[in-house]
Amino acid sequence: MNIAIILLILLAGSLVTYFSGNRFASKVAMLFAIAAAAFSISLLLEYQSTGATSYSIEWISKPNIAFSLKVDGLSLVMLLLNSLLLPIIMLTSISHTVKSERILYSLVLFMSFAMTGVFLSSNALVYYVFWEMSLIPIYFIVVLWGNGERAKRRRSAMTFFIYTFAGSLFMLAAIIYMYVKVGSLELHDIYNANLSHTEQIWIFLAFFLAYAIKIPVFPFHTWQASVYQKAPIMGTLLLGALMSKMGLYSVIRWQLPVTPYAAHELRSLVLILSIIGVLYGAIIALRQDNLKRFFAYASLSHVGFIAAGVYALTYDGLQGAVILILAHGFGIIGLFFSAEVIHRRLKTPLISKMGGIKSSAPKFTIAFFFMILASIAIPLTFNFVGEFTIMYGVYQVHLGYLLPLGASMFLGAFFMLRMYQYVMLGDKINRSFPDLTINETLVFVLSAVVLIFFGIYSKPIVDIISPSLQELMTYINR
Amino acid sequence: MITIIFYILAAITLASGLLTVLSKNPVHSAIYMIVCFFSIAGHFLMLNAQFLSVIHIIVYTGAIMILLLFTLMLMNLNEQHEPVKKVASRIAATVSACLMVVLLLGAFLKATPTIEAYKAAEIDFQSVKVIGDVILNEYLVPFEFTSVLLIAAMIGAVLVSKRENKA
Amino acid sequence: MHDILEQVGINNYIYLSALLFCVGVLGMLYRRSTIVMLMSVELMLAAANMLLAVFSVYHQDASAQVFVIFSMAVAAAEVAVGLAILVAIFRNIGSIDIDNLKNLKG
Amino acid sequence: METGLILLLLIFPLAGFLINLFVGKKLGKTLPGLIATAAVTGSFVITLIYFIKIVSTGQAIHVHLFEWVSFSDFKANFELVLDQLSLIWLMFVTGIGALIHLYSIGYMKGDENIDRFFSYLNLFIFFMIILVTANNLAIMFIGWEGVGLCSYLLIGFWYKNHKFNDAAKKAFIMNRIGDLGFLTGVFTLGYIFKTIDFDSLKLAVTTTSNLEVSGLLGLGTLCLFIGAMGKSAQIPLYTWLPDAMAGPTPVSALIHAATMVTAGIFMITRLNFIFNLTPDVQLFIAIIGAVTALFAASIGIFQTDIKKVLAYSTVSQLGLMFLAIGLGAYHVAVFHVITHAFFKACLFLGSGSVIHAMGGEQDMRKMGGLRKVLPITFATFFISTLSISGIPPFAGFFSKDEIMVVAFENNIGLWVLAALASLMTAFYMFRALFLTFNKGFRGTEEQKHHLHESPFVMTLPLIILAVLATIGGLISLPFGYSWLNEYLSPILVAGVPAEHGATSHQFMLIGISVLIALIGLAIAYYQYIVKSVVPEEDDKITGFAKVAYNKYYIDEIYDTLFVKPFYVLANFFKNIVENIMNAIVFGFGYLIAALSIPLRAIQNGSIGLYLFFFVIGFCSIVAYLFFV
Repeated sequence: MNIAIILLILLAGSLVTYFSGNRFASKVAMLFAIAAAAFSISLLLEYQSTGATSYSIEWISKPNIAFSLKVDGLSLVMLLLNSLLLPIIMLTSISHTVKSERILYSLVLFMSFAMTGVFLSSNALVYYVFWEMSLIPIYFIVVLWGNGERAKRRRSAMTFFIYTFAGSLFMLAAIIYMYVKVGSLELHDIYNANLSHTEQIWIFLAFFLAYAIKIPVFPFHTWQASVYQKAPIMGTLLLGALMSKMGLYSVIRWQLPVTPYAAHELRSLVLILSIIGVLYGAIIALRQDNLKRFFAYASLSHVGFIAAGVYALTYDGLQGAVILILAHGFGIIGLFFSAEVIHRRLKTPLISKMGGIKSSAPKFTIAFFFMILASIAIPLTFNFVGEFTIMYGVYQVHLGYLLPLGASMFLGAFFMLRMYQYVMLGDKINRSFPDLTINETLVFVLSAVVLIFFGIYSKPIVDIISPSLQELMTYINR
Repeated sequence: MITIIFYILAAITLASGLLTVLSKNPVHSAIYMIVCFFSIAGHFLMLNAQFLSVIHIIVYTGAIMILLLFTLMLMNLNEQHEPVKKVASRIAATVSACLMVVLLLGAFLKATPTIEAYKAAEIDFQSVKVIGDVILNEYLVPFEFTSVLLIAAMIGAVLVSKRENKA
Repeated sequence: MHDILEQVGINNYIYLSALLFCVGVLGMLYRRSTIVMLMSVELMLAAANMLLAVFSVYHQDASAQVFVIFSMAVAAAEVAVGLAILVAIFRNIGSIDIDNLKNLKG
Repeated sequence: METGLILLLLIFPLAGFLINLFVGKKLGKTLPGLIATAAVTGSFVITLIYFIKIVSTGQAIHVHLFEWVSFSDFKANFELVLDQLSLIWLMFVTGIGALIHLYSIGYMKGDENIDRFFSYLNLFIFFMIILVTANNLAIMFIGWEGVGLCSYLLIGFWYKNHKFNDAAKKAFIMNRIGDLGFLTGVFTLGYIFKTIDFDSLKLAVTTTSNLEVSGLLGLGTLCLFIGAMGKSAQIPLYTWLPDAMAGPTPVSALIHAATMVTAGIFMITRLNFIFNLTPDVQLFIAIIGAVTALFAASIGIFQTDIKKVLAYSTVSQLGLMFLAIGLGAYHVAVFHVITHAFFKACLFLGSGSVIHAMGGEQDMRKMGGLRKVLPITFATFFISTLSISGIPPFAGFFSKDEIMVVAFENNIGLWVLAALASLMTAFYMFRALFLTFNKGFRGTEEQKHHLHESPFVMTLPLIILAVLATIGGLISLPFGYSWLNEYLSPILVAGVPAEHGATSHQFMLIGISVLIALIGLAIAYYQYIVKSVVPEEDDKITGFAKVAYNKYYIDEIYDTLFVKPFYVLANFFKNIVENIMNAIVFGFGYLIAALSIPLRAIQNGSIGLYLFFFVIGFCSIVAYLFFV
């Protein structure tokens, strides 16, 4: 089965939604999203029977660039995350009409198309093209449908765009250098290219800059909070759940195996940066009054945790990181959507104006509390399996790294429960807080089911990703 | 003997060139310009390119200089001495001109091209008949296009300098 | 007369035309009135034509001379249009002094 | 059939939790309580079946469900084991759990979200069962954090009052600090022995014996003990337990007296073969235990809230248990855990029925003379006080005496601390008894006529527990007739020291401990019955009493040392670091803008200048081409 079909589905979906009227836009988009999800599941079944498949056609002849895609365990899991999250993301605002919906949904589908491209491509330039393409729709989504005052929204969207774009220029330079040196941009050629130590260091740093901005890792995170806060719910979910994962996936796929020596050499620096990010996100969240901004910093802390797992360069670190990528993808949907639910009812994003929601909305309380538990990694949730494995991976590096990382366990509990107390508990507020509608409950139920099922029985996921992770580890440790 | 004539003629050309450039009054510079063009025509003559020298005199001194003088008179610029540029820019101008001279000559000397012997062609290649033949055979298309160019220039000149008759 | 190149040698011609060209350049930078600048452009063109003619003699080939003729045509057209523009400028601004034609600012 | 029944053990409380959580509201007021109690009694019956089977066959049962988490070095399978240790724990967890469920049907009758209360209680029992029956450290960690979560939910049950929410949050965070220690310990063991299953750990311990291991092993056991400290409220991480009294009393009885706090002791007893390898960590545990016992007892003396007194007494008794464990006497600690579960649960439930009768009043200064009005509560409270103070023939005497003997034989200093602690225990327990039940009623008139004996559903558990508190001592009599010791021997690798005959100093020790208990009783009797002293109001307490009453200001110290810096840091990050970062990023933008101004000046429109640049440009190109 040809892998490129999923790209076609999403692209076609984006175009069709653009031309379908505003009334049907969300329905058509949802249809295409479900089609994409179905196709990716069929890819999963095929993967289980035949193993990694690839697809490649000639694209540009002069610098011989082939439009080549590859589905192995790692990219399949990321593809599944992307295509399974898309319907849920759409479900969050399907009942909530906005102006010129058809453009919004077509942009969302286009973004998903670009991200699927990133996850599947196994040629550096194709990968880079999709990487840049994904920036465009999110900019427009934030600027046109964001909340908050127009000028500020445009400013933060512009900062985000230029910041990310500047970062990825360094990556382009590295890719071009590699093309010059290796002669081809295919994934396996780059893996086997024996670059000298200094080259590896420079390429590692170039890639690191691009991915550190995208993930984001500590010093490069300033754009994140304001863009997450100002984006519409679908924009925030696309950014938080999927786009940061693009950065993390790329580190595993493109950065570590290509420059193993540099990875080992700079491991302590990069690990320290991600751990600072974890603690920084957790601590600064204590003082945030805007709920979405609060969850943005919480997400910064979790993503830093994943980055620490990846940069620990141990098999457990990698496996834990991939598991936590999936878990965080589903978990962060719940958190941001809860902020959206509260915003829709109380019309205020500020925590100081909330309180006592528990007594008037029991169903929402259960859902929201479960999402908080998932985000602070209570056992029997998928996040715990990820964090547990990552902590063991980081422990193998050095105990000194584990303690600050572990501190995020109780720091996370601290700021999350403190927020839960101010938002939900306390005596009854005067404003009415109607409980969840069917669509909203469906979003929570879907992500909760995934988080619990894989939290208890995570073996199927591990079986899919372990062969490709073993192979990557052979490259990383060569 | 020929070289002496050449040097005199060259000196005249350069002197008149310099004078056109340096003289205060535009009319004076125009006249020196005419002298300079005559000397260049002289050079052509020495090179036995009679047709060229005649054309040169007709086109340059005949047409262009007259047009220049006519415009000068039209804008009666002759009497007032034009203001002189600031000293700094004048110095800069001379310095850069000299720099260019040095560079061009240096480049030529450094390049040291190999100059083979002159082969004397049997027929007189410069005669009017031969040039006429070459123009109308090989270069017929560019020849026609120059006519188009001239027409366009004429129309352009007329249009640009026409006084808009404001209502 | 064809042996003139043997006696005078092509180098001198090249030096001469280079010098003449630089005099033209000097004129362009030195003078303030636009007409004189036009004249120095003519000077530069003439220098180039001369060198062309010298080389055509050097190669005993008439096509260079044809080229000189064409360049003369172009020079004529150029002066005509240049002067027309100058006249128009003079009528609007009152002076054709290069230093106060500054309205095309960056 | 085997796995089915054991699975049922787990499924009962889980089913109770799910039913009450989702369908609870529609089941009315009493049905949730009944479902929950039935679920826990069901588990108790299954435990009873297996307990009888294991007592006869002595054969542990393993149940493998599926593979949960896999690492490169080892795998953590979802496996349960029912051996002597886990069954004895299950017995009193489910047993006392069932009694407390029955009790809370009466106690929580008026509450509107009673269904949520019972769902959380069942969830707690579910996680406790997982913790106790886990076959490897990862599954134990599920139960470990699960019970922490349920204690958060139950402490913050009355969520409308922010003080209770803060107490719940504090308990959860402190537990998680301990859990971080526990996790590091698990990783260290996994890293050294490449396995975290208990039986393969026991095997691995005997095989690997190089020196390097012991250095790391010491760290591992220390971290595990930190985990136990967090969970069983020892010195540095104990401040959450007194605040946890904000939860309803059955919660305090179940979680903060009988089951959860004993998890630390269970874990260390389960890993006794590892802790024996690190004697210095064991000594550390003993010291921490003894110091906590004394420290908590000294605070308990001055408390006026009846539940706070019991909370500090729990911390103190736990300290004694850790003292026993630190000295290697695991079987003594387990015995004290069992007896403590009985009388402490009875005390808490007794105080619960007093509070229930007094309409929510917890301050002992407002009580008094309840003996006649609440006869059953008084009787059971009195028996349990006797038992905890160590008056023979009650259960407390036997278990505490064993600890004293072990302490005396191993470390005199610690024995002195333990003796002092038990003296204080006797004093403050009788103080609480006399202040609440004797002398005249000091409460308001309205409370006076509202006083009534608790309904049968509340007094039945009290009676059962009081009976257990009296006969509890039989399971491990001194001088060699201890059924418990040889029951636990297959678990303890060091085996139980053969009970030698009645040595001289043992009699002397028994005498001393009884004497201590009587002295405590006498002082309390003299103070509160003869002189009928009533502790002053909060503002008039002075001197050492004030310091002790305010818990030596430990909470305030913790607050300023640990909590405030995070807020200060958060402000620092938010205002300064964020702005600096933004300044840097936007700085680039302004830099480029600033750079462009001089460049703009060049294009000032003077054609002369352009020509000049033109010539310069031409010259430089020629120069470059020909001369470079």
